[in-house]
Amino acid sequence: MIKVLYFARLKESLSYSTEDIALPPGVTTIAGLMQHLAARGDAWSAIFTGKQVRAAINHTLVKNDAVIKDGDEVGFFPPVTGG
Amino acid sequence: MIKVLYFARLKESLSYSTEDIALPPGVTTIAGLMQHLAARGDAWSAIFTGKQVRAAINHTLVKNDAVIKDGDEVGFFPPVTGG
Amino acid sequence: MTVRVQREDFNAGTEIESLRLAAAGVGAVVSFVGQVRDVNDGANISMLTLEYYPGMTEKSLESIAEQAKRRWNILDTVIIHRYGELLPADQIVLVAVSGAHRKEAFAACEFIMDYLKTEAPFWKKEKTALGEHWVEARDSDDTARERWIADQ
Amino acid sequence: MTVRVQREDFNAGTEIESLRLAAAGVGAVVSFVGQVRDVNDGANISMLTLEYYPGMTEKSLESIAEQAKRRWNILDTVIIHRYGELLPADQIVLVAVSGAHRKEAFAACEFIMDYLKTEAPFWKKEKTALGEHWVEARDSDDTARERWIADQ
Repeated sequence: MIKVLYFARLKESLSYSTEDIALPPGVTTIAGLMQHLAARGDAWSAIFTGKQVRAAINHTLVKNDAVIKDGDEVGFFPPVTGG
Repeated sequence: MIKVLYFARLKESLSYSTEDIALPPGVTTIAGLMQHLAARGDAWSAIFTGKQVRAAINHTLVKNDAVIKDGDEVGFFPPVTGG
Repeated sequence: MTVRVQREDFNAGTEIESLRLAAAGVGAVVSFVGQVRDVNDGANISMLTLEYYPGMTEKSLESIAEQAKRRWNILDTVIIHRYGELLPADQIVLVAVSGAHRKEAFAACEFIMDYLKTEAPFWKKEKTALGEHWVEARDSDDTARERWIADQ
Repeated sequence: MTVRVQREDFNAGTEIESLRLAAAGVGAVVSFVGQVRDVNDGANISMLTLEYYPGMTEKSLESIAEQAKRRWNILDTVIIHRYGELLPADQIVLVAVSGAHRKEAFAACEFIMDYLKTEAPFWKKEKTALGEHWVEARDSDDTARERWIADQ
């Protein structure tokens, strides 16, 4: 299982912020997970094919080729706008 | 008459901070005034021939070729060290 | 090194004073306070909502402060960032840096702000007369950060 | 634009707060606080005496603030500098700058400090175990100021 968290615009589009899913067969990277989630259609498709989405694994910002392991916490969010 | 003010190290060397003097004949610039004052010998000589001295006319920092007029306030002091 | 992500307001003066007096040899404290502007990109702002990623945000701010500490000869840093609903003129963020000398404290404080703006997971939603919208990231913030990479 | 040369201490937090709330559109306040260090060039400092040139010093600080205002898009500035006898950890100087955006407020605040250090008529006398001596001007301060000329 992995935990997936959504923030800001993404959270609002989905109307929820977190889900626990089994790492789907063949999915090993952030790019793979994004493709898998986008295939759900509707809001998911819009999130992962539209504006830029950033990803973190276990609280560290990563690129899309970063490898996901079972037990990881994955966060998806838009470019940051704090400060 | 001009007013001459001394600050910091200069004031301490002379043991006074201000004097009113008639602009001496032939003295038209800061450099001229410095030469005139240095000719008094002792502490004056030490002040104007030793370490760097800065000058202001009427509260504006000037170079040594700046022209002095009757009624001016001239300040002499070391390089500044505030902040 | 202090990092706080909190809903409550903060007192910049208190934080500056504690940095000033905390370490022997402090000669300078440089600080930055960011607040909610009443106007952004031409629209009047009535409210700003700040969201963050608990756990990751604190870790990100700590990492930025550590990078600053490694890069410059500074003594200590304080970073406080608020979340939740804020009104115009409410404080958003404080970054304060103490050091023996001013030049390094200035550089470190600006570095922390530039990295915070582009790396720390915070997201702003603005409320205007037209409704609410998520603030878009600015290219100028990326440019500000890239300067430090070229500088190194 | 505020310039004060005073014997009394100041409260950095109060000054930052009043800059923050004074003008519509303030998004950032950058500030610098300088204090008496307990050690300078290897010697323990027991007291610092600051002398200034009444009239000229205020005029010089106002001119520096005006140059900053012409050069950057900032909203307001506060400069407070103390004189008289100060002890280690006593505050010496505050420079605070408000603006819509951080980059210009940072630059203006650092510019003001660099010019203050090299142009404003203040002189420091340090007291150590060996007695009192006038502090010598530093080449690094001239270098810091010259950077702004090359930058223009």
